[in-house]
Amino acid sequence: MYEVTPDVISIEEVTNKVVRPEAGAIVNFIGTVREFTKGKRTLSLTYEAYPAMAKKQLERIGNEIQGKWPDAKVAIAHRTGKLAISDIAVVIAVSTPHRKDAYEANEYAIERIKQIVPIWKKEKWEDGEEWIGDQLEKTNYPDGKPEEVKAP
Amino acid sequence: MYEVTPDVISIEEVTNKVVRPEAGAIVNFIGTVREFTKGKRTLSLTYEAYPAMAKKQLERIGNEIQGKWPDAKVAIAHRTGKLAISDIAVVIAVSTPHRKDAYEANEYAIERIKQIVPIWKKEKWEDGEEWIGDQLEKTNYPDGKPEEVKAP
Amino acid sequence: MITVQCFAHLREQLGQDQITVEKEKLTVKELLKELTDQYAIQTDSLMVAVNEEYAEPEDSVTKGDRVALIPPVSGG
Amino acid sequence: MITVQCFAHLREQLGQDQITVEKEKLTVKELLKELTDQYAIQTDSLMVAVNEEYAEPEDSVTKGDRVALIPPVSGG
Repeated sequence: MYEVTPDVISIEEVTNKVVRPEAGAIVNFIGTVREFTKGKRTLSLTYEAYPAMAKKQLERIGNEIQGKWPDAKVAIAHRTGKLAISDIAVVIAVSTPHRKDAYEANEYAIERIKQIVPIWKKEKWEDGEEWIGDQLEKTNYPDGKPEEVKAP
Repeated sequence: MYEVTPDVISIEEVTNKVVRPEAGAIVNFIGTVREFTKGKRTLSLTYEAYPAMAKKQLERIGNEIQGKWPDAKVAIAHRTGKLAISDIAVVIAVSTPHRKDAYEANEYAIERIKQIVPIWKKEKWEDGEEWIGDQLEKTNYPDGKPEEVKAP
Repeated sequence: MITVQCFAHLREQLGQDQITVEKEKLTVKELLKELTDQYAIQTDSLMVAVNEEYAEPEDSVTKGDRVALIPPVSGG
Repeated sequence: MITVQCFAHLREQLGQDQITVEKEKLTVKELLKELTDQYAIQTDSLMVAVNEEYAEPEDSVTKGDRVALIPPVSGG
């Protein structure tokens, strides 16, 4: 149900993992590579993962969701490697008997992915490239390390 | 972008209609036929539409979304005819630059579909069948007409 | 003559997918009254669509318009 | 010897995907201090994972554990 993969992600395939007779609603989140962020043009993204831990953390998110929405079933696939504009980086599928829960649990999953799953993205622009530094997508590491770091 | 069809709906196909470089987030809602509702087992559903008007009302929902979330792009497909358990009845895809809007606009779309789009479902159970009578899925028409109807 | 399309339980109840009223022009409200008298259907929870848009009771319906009775919807 | 995996900007900065500390057992906090001294990396915003779980400063790290430095993540 949880996958970190260098291969193209199929929305249908991830969705099919959560289809079941008890479910009447499935909500998917599909993260794609956006061309412009705050006016700056992205050429490509590269995702690097710590695969074994990333899979474990995705499972943890699934367990957290099970605790909060016991009727939900979750599947997540996150891609690694170099992605072009509009390529799919992540697919989250959540099925529930009733739709409200599916929206909520799905949004919870993407928030948590951005907090705890060891996957990093490097943005490539026309004038350079940088590792993106925090899960809120607000900080860049212009010289390859977090800005807020002080000498220990 | 808006379709009412007797054919099987492809999630990928509906999703692909909203993929674009400006979007970083796509949220899908996929309505599937649920087997049990309040303990009662459904064998199949039949959806009947007033196709020309249903398409027009789906377009209206798209326009409403454009007004509320100007950056959103929406595609909707609703199936008609006889559906088995877990078959897809409806797919809504919404793409936006940022994910919060995609969740909100998508949920708005399904709420509005249940209010204004002239499509009706007939549930078939082991002991009979009934047209489902209101958009909140709370009222059945046990004798083929709304319970609350009084003589005019 | 005005032709009125019917769907779902109404279609089944009437045994036909359209019914007619021998008028050239009338309001939505008058149309519903005619249908009630002629076909013994209960119209309290029905909406009327004229040319694929929901119509108000005082809107007028003219011969040639595409008219339909819309029971509470249950798609999605 | 404890082997520590590195990712993303850290991997590029160090020019290698793992670094080592000549210890048999120490705490996460001590490990970070060792790495700072030995490799001149800044560790304030780094988390440490031990056997694929996030570890606390007082947790212990033993030779044979799978250890990794986790910069702030940016997946999704």
